[in-house]
Amino acid sequence: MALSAGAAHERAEALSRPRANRLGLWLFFASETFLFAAFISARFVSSGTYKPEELNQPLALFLTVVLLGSSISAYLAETSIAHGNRQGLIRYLSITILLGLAFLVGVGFEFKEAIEYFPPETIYGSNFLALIGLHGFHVFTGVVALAVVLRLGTKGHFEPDDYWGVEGVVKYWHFVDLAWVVIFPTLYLF
Amino acid sequence: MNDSGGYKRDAIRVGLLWLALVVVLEVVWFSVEILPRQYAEEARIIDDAFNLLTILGIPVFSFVVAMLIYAALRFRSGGDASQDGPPIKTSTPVVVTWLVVTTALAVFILINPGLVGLAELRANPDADLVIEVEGQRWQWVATYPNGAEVRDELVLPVDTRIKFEVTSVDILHSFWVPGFRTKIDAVPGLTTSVYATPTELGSFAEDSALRLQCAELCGIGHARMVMPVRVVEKAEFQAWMADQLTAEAPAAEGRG
Amino acid sequence: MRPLIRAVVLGLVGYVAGAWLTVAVRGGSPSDDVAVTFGFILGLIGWLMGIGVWNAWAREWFGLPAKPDQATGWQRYLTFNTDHKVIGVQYLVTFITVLLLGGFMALIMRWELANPGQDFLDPDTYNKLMSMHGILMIATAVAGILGAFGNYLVPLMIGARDMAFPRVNAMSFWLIPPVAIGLLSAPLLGSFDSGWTAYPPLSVVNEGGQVLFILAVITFGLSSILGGLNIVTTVATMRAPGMSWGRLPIFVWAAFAASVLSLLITQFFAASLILILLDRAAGTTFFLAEGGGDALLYQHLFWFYSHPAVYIMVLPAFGVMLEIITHLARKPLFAYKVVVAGFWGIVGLSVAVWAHHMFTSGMAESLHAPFMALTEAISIPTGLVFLGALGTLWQGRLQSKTPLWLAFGWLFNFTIGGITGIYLADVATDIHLQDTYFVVAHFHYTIVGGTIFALIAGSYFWFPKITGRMYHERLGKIFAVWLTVGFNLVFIPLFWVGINGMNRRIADYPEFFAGPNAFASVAAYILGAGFLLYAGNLLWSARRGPAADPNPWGARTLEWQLPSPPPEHNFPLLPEVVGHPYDYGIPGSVHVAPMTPEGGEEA
Amino acid sequence: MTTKVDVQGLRAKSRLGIRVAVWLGILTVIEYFIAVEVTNPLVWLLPFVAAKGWLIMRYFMHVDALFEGGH
Repeated sequence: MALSAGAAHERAEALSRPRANRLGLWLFFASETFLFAAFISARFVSSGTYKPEELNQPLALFLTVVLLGSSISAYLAETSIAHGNRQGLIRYLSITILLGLAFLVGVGFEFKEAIEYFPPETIYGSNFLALIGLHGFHVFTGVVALAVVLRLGTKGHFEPDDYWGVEGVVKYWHFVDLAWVVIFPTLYLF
Repeated sequence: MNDSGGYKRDAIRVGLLWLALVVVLEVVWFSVEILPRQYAEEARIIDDAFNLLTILGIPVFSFVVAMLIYAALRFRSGGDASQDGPPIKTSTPVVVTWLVVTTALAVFILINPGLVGLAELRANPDADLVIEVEGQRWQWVATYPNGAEVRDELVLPVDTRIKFEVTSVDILHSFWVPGFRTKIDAVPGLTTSVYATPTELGSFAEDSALRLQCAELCGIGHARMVMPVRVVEKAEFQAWMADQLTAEAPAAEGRG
Repeated sequence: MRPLIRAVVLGLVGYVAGAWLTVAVRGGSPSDDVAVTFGFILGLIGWLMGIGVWNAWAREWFGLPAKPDQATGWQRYLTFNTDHKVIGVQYLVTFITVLLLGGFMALIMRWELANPGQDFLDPDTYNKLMSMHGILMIATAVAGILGAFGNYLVPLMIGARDMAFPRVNAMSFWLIPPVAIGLLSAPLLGSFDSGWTAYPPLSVVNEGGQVLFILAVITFGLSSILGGLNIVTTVATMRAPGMSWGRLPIFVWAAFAASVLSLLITQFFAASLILILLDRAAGTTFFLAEGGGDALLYQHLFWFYSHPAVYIMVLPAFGVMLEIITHLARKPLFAYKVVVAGFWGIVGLSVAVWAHHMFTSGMAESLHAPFMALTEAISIPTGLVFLGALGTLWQGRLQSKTPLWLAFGWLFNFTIGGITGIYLADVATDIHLQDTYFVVAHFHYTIVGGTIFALIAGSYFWFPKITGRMYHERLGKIFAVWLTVGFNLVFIPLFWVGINGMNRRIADYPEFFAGPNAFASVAAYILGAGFLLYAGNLLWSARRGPAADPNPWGARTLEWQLPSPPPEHNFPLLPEVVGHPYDYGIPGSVHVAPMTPEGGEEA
Repeated sequence: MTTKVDVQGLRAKSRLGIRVAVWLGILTVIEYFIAVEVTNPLVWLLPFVAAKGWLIMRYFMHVDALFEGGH
């Protein structure tokens, strides 16, 4: 080993940095999965596969499509900056944020409706509202993070070989979508 | 001391130490009475399990203690920190033996007292007497088959298989009579059950193990959420139960 | 000092703003559950931003350059410092303080329990004090070793310059003071009296201090998750060249395994407490029978975290103790790979044993036998740890030092803790023993006798590395004996009272139990007094002790090859690992290639 | 400041992403109709959840990059 401290360490760290970032983020997702798992299992433990008649399944399908659409635009944003297309990054991030907001508005509407049909004083209502709320909170934080990254992007941050900020936030957004993939049938289809 | 002769000598000595400890502790265990008096058939099942686990636990405990005593006395280095011990990295026979013994022990206790005890406790779902017990902050209310509601003393007939149907009106409580060794939580919205077959006469006044004690933290009155228990002859019990009904009637009117 | 003052001010401003806004929007009182919740959340954000998250981190989110804190000397410890060694010391000092505080509460409880009848604590105050003692000690056991030694040692032992995410690391420490403030200020809102387990419905209907408990513990969980995430990533990606998985020091394995567990399951504790918070503040009915809720649901969610949490506490303790035993017995760690397999066996089984806490809860009887079997099975991997410890001591050249004396005490205690655990895994005996002092004695043997002993032993063993000075050996040994004997004198009688019918969490008990309780109380005061010796020795030695050799134990692992205390960024040169860390007695074996700067040119 | 845009790579990757999204949409619609038509759909829905989850993790979240070094 004839490398001096600074050089060798920095080289080693530069190599391991993206790996560390990715692993750290995935571990965070693993942890979050357990949080969702706790809420989802609470729903099945308390209510079995009970499904009330009043569920607004078409609205939920619409929300699913909106979130799915936002996932593809998030994907396109990341792909754009990876290939050097800043305009694409900005355009698709903006679309993602708009779709995210649309989803939140839809969830807000659903929340208002749900409180009437299955109020929190019933066990199904408790589970339904808590799970929707938990997921909605994640969507909200995702929108905030996307907005931060969008602003940085418009100010000229991120390059094709250095866009961890975009990658991280977009992964988080996909994770929120992934959570919905499970929550959608858990709440609306069973 | 590094040669195999030293190894064998150490092994024999620690083995003898172990044996001595086991003998002493088992003798002590069999000669002292640690468990409270048994007032019910269920207590016998649970105490048998307790005894068996202790009898098996003593050799395990003694092995660790023998190793520690021996190591402290025998392997202490007089030399400085640069003097190393023999480089024994592992030993397959030792590891395998250890695994086999610990697994065998785990399987053994799972079967007996584990599953055997469980089967004995659940052997008989029938009961000669059903008493409903309701926990509330901070007292117990027992309802007897004749409708008598009792709060000040739980009177039970001897040699009768009794089923307690337990519930709670507010928060969690737990039904526990140490002399019977039986315990079940009182859960709001749920009726849980537990059986006891009293085998000996006695009362709280004589032995504090005969008390219905709340065992689940329930706030200010938790420690004193106690109902005295009295085990009486069957005939006496019938008379007492009938008395409760007549005693209660005027009191209920007065309250209403 | 300035960042700390800023943090306190912003924290208070955040709290008041949150509570006030809530009242402005929905009415109600500023001390009701909803207002306290939003106050706490904004206060927490204010605190974090004030202490340094804004300067060192959040500025980057807005395209501004970060301004990390430049404090040096002792003031580093009061700032958002990202050096893992600083964070390790912050954790160590914080949690030893919390340990002493929790211990002091235990002494007050033992005073009340010395005689039957009510002496000076009314039952309500007693329950609240007991709950506070419980949660403070649980926090110490969960985060003490992992926070202090996990942070301090893991990067050193694997040859890294810092943790993978230094700022996340600093944040996971600075989440701890709000936890302590939240818990200790709960008495302002009536405190919490439902134990550290916070079983509903009691925890839904009791006083408002319970909300602070919930928020503080969720914050603590966040800290644990971030800490665990950091350790896992660091070990996975930042090992020095040659530091293969098969050459990891055993403490690194232990911290890694515990961190994986903590990272995943802590969310269940957070979830169960969030549901209680919703029941209290949002009118849901998860645990209230009136709306169809189920109190047992909480117990399932809670124990799914809280039983494995025991292993989050004790796995790092295994690591600390095996390090100490191996270095001070001067022999290779016996059956290293088997011990590591034991760790993972524990991790795997630990998530499948939770319902043994619920044999008397009224849950479905069909669950009893499987959970009994799985719980008893976990004794097998745990036994492998004992195999490693005893096998290493066997024929060693034991260096008679304080940490090793404590290791002996630890092995003794943990054996008792383990064997008495079997009685609680067995359904028949557990029906009688559940919720009695037998349980209290058992878990003190595992958590104090297991984890806290390791925290204390580790604080002696790595004391020369952390401070550069040596503690007083004879006083250390006196304390080791004092602690071990005192501890056993307190808790052995409690097994007896538990078996004979004294239930736990009570301020008063039948006359029958007076003798052993008086004995335990006197012993508790003797034990408590011993900690003066401990604190005195370490505090005095940290300032006035003789300068320590960089490697006073002649140990082989990486941290001992550096000066004491290690310089910033730890390694002047990238270390190269060429052999196993524990090959004592093997001629010519080396763990790390010599780290001399010969030939090391500035590139 | 401006870097060269890799138009071809971008187009190929974008097309892949859109194809995946279309598949996700199709799966969602089928899933929905099964749920509406079948009385106890639990078992039927699980494969859809798994398939959608896998598509998102594989193509959107690049889970395999976790096991490679570098970018």
